[in-house]
Amino acid sequence: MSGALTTTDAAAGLLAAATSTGEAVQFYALGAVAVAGALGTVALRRAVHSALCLAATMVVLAVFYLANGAYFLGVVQIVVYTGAVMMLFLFVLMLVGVSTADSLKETLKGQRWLAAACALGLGILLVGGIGQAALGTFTGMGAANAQYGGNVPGIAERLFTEYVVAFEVTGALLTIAAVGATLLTHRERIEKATSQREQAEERVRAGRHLPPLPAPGVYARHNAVDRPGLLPDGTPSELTVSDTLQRRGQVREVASKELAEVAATEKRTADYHGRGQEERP
Amino acid sequence: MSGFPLLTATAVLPALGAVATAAVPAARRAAAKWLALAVSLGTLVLAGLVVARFDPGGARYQLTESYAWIADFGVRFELGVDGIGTALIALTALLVPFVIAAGWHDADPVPGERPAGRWRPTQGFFALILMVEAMVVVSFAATDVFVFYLFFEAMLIPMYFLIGGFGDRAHAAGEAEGAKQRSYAAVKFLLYNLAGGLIMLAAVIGLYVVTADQLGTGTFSLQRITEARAAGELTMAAGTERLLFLGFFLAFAVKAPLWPLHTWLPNAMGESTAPVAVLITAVVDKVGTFAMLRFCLGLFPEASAWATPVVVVLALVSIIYGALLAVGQRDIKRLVAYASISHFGFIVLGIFAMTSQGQSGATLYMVFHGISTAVLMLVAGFLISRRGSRLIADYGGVQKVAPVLAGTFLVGGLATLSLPGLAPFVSEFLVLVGTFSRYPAAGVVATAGIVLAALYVLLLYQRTMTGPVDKPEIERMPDLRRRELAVVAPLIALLIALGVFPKPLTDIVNPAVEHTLSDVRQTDPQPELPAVEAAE
Amino acid sequence: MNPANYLYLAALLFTIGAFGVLIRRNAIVVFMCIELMLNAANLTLVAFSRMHGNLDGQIMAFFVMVVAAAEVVVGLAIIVMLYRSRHSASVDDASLMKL
Amino acid sequence: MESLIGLLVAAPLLGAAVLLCGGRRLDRAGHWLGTALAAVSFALGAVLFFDMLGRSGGERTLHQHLFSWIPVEGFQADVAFRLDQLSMTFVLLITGVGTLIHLYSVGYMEHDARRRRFFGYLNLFLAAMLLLVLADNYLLLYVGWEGVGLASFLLIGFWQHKPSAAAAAKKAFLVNRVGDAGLAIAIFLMFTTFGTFAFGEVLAAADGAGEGTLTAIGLMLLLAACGKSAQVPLQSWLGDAMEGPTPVSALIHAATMVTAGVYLITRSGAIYDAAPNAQTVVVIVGAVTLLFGAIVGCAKDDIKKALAASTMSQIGYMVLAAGLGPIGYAFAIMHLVTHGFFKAGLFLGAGSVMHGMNDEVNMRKYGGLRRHMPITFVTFGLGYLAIIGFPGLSGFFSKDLIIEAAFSAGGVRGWVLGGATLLGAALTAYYMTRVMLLTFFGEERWRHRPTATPAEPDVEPAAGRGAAAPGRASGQTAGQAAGAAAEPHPHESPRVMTLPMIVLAFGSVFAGGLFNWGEAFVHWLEPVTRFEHPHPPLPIPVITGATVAVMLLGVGLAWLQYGRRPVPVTAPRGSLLTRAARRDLFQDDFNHAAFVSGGQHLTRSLVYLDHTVVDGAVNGTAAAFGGLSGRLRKVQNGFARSYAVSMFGGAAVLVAATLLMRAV
Repeated sequence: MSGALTTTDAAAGLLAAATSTGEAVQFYALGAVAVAGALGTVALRRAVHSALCLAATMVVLAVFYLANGAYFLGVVQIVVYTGAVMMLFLFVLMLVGVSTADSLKETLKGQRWLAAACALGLGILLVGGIGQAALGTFTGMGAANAQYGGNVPGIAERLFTEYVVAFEVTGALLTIAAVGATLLTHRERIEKATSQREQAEERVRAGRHLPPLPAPGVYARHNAVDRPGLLPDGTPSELTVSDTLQRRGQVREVASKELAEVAATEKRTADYHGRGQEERP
Repeated sequence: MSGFPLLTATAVLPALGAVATAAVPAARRAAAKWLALAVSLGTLVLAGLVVARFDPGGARYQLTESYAWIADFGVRFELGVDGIGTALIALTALLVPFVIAAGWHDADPVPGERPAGRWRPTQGFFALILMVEAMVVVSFAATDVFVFYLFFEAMLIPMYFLIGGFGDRAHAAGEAEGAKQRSYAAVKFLLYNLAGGLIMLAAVIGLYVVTADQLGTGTFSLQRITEARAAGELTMAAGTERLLFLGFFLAFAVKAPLWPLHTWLPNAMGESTAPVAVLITAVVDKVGTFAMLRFCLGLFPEASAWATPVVVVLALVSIIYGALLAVGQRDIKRLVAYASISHFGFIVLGIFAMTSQGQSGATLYMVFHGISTAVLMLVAGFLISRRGSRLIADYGGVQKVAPVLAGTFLVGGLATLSLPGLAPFVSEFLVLVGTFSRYPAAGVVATAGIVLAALYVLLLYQRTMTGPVDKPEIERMPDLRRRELAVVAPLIALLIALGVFPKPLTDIVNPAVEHTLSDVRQTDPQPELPAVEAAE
Repeated sequence: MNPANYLYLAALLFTIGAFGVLIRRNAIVVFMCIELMLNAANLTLVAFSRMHGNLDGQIMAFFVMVVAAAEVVVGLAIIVMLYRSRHSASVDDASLMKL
Repeated sequence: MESLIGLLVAAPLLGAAVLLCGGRRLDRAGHWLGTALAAVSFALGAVLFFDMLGRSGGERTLHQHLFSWIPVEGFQADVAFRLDQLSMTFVLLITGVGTLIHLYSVGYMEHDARRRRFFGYLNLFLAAMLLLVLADNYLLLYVGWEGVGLASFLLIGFWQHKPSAAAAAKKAFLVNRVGDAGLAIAIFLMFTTFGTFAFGEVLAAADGAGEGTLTAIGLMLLLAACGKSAQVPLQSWLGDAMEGPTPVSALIHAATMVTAGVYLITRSGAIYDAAPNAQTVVVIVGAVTLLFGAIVGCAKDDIKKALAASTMSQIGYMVLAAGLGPIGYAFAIMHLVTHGFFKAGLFLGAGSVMHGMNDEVNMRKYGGLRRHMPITFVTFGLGYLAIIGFPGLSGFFSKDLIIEAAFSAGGVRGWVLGGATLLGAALTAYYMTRVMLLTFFGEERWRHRPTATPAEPDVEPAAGRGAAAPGRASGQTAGQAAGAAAEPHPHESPRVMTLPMIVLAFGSVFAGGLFNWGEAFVHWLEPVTRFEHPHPPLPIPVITGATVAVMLLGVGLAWLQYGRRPVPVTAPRGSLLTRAARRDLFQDDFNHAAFVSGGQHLTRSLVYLDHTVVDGAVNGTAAAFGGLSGRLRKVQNGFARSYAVSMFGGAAVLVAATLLMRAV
């Protein structure tokens, strides 16, 4: 059991130490994906899409962590980031409204070019810097992980001895952040919730739509909530369609030929009953 | 010489007084006034002690004090006075009580005015005046360049508020316009002097650097530097010295003010109340000329010699230009301001003539011009407060309704045109003789200035005081009140006394001037017939 | 394989993230870009820790993650409030930094 | 004895201080106090005079060193007095005539509300004038010099509510200031040359200095003299100075102050003797002014202006004489003294006439006054005879001597100068006779002719006097107004006014003869101003004869013109010369064109320049900075993202910097 564990660790250590061609292949393949994800995050119009692209990048990074022998981090990356954080993002997106897609048209004059210039400059500088830097080859995590028998125990040992203060502080930080977030987003209800009776009385006092609102889809081929009912003179009434649909702009238009049919039918019934034009208003 | 820090006390007393005055509750306005007056009189007593303690035959700098301050930069709080400093401290302490007494009602809230409006905090007015006095005293006494610079600049703050905050009650161009003009004048004053001061700051730092790499430890001590220069330990490259000199000189030329850096003075003096105007021209500006004498010449003798021709020309331009513009003014206060510019030209001329007569004359000139301008400006202020207008054209025939006012005004004017028997004549004559003996041409040109002086003074007197009384406001004009007479009379008495017997002052000043001349390694030109000197 | 490659990748991601921060107006997307930058930093940390063969790098990365989580929580809360108050999540709407 | 010298000056100074600062409570007795103090200093002067007579020629000079005034390195200015024969002469003249005129003023200014101040100014003048003549060095002399200028300013402008008076006072002071500048420069030159400006040292060392320097000094002193003594080209102020009360004209602008220039030149004789060129200029100035004044005097209808012109011309005589060197100094001073007597007398007479004529000054409105004011007539007449040089009277001796000296200047110069002086004598006789005839003889032109104002009833004298009083009290030349309304009623002036006139008349009759008694005056002055006997190319009697002849000629001409035929009340247009003379030979027009208008333009343009260029540069800089910052401000658009860009760029720059640091 424990032996197995050690062997796997040893193997992992070896893997981490050696830079095999396999890893190279993996790096280039996934690296491309990561970059694509990043670009997508920046470029896509809808926030949801950006979020998904980001998630993809993060997963790739998690794989890279694993490949670099940071098993704990790799897992945490997936659980915390792609799990918790991204979900949080999406949740907020829901709150704010998924449909809102901000146009990528730049409003600030020259902002985009300046940004591009800065980014390009920085990138070149960083790359140049890395190129200059005298980097050795990988030492490998083998020894470090093996020291306390594994990556997780190693990190735990460090975390609870050397970095314990920092650890506690970050813990406090997280707590405070949670409290702060709740405080910020919490809205105090000032007035007491109105009961159904009060609402009814309110409606009466207001004096509009005492009866329930009219149903949609009257005179329609098929009953549908997104089709407005028609008033006697054939004009569609927005009262009949639910508010939400109207907001979303998903109300279906009543075609004019149908209106014409309605008019024709009325005319026919009028003629049949022999009521003359003069009685028609 | 006892260990009592007399100079510090002379500076600290008004400073404390200022704080106390400012602390007086708003309702007790009168108390604040009396307190300020008492403090200024106390300062006058201390200044009198300084004069009494000062021994003309003694060391160059006396009553010296030195406290460690910013050790890292070799800054020590060093005070000490030579004859020139003593004279000017005396002048300052002398004038401030009169300024306060003259401005007794200048900062009262206007009766008809809504309290929310432009209310003039009386306490602040007098506190600021005392603050200015304290700073001026320190700058006259500082023998450490850094300390001097600090107070030279700090002076601007209270002055800014005095100019911008308290103007004439009735402004020719209406209340709002008046406020605008005032703030313009105040800002102009501040920026002008600040610009000069910053240039000087650069020079001060440069001086520190020079001393640092030549004497090992950098110092700002005037004595130390002059001694080092005399001993040859400290030698500056000509270029460096000239740059530093210019840095100092510009600041002082702005403050003095020397043509063409003068345009802030007419605005400042025109817009501020008469007592503040006196404070500006009679006290604060003197720091500039004083500093030329003490710092420019003391620290940079070669550069001073190098710059002399240009400075002399500028001074001459100031004299003639100021006088001509004074002739052309329509506004009483601005006229006095331009007259002062002309007089500052005389002072600078005397300083840079590099003769003992010239420099003694210049020093006396600083003192006497202070007093004479005070008389003229304060009386003009009383006149303006009566009529509510600064325009000369609005007056005429005042002499008939207010003879005493007219008389004092005339005396002030005669002092301004340096009539013999009044103090300014002594100084002006000394300056002219000193200049003439080295630069005859300059002397002649400057002498033309005295004719112009007569012109603008007499024109002013003729237009305001003489002629028929054809304006109702003037028919109703009251003569000088007791307080006003009490302000002017002592000053006039002083003018006459010093004009007849200036010896006490010259005795104090002469040795200091000799020291300065030896600093710049100059000797008086000898007369053509030294035989007569011998025979004398 | 050369460890520099990881660093190059990280630099690239970081730059892209920064660019995004600058050009996107939607506060949430801006946040995502910031996360991207943090991740790029983390990648370097991990790569370095492997290069030097000790765990400190990973621990740093760990802390970064924790702090990032906290920051996201607070940040998103702020965004929500912002949205409530002005019905938009655009950073340009909050142009009150001008006198 | 020395100590008395200081008191001589102190007495009137005290008077001035008391009267000017004393306030209203002194109004009642103030004028008597002033007169008394003037008398005191005259008494002191007399005491010193007799004391001086008591001593022999050698040690007659007294010195009093009071205190060291301006002690500065290599510069000694002391308050020290020097009383020698020259200053003694002046002291007696000043205090004597001064006292008389104080007395006169008591009557003349009786109705003036500000009489106390008037006497204060008069005392101030006496003090300054005494300081001037008693000073032991040029600087102290300068003090007195400007002091009298101030007093003159105050007294000319005494009736300040008259714009003309105020303007005249200003003009006088300014023109004098020009002269003062000359004196100042002369003092500077002395200081640079001799290292001192005490009379003793300077005059002793004078011949040692270079002639160029001395010429410069001499010319500068002459400039000063011209200013103070109203000599060409600085003569223009004297005529206007007649705006002052008549006693002032008599004391300051006839007898004493205006002669200070002569004193200065005589005092500095040693310098001029060593600088012949300067002397030549002095002589020329004297001659020109002599004729200038005389010509102007011939045309003036204003009695005071006519007398002023005559003063100018007489001082021209003195300056000319002083310019002749040792042969002339003594005569110059002598003429100065006699002129002091008769011209003061004439002015007082004129004042008395105006007093009786409602302050009318136009001689064409006088006439036949000899019956109405006999004393004035007699005293005035004696002064008149003296000034025209009627044989036996003061003017005769002094003027005749100057003419002789002028002739003996030698060569062509002598003939020219002699001719000029003779011509001057003739003109003097002419215009003075004219004044005399117009004022005291002929028909009474001041009576309203029936044609002018028909059937106007006579008002009795009392009313006339009453009418006259306020006119003078308020000081306006009520002549025209009152003359048109109520006909003047000439009357003799009160005793207090006539007494001084009588005394002065005695002076103008006998002084000359007395002085000339065995050349007493010349010998008296000789120790101070050396003396050489003039040697005219013609025998003395011939010159004297010529003088008398031209005098009679002038008188005759004047009589032909004004004595025989009636004088029109309104002046005829007259010849070109007459009109020019009425305009003072265009002196004011010249000054205005040359200095005033140009100066005004200069100042105006300078004011504009100062505002636009000098101040404009300042405000321009301020505006430039304002605009620049306004542009920079746009960068701060408030959008978080643009701030972020700048931060990001900054980060990039930092990275670049670090890399560069590592590179180098």
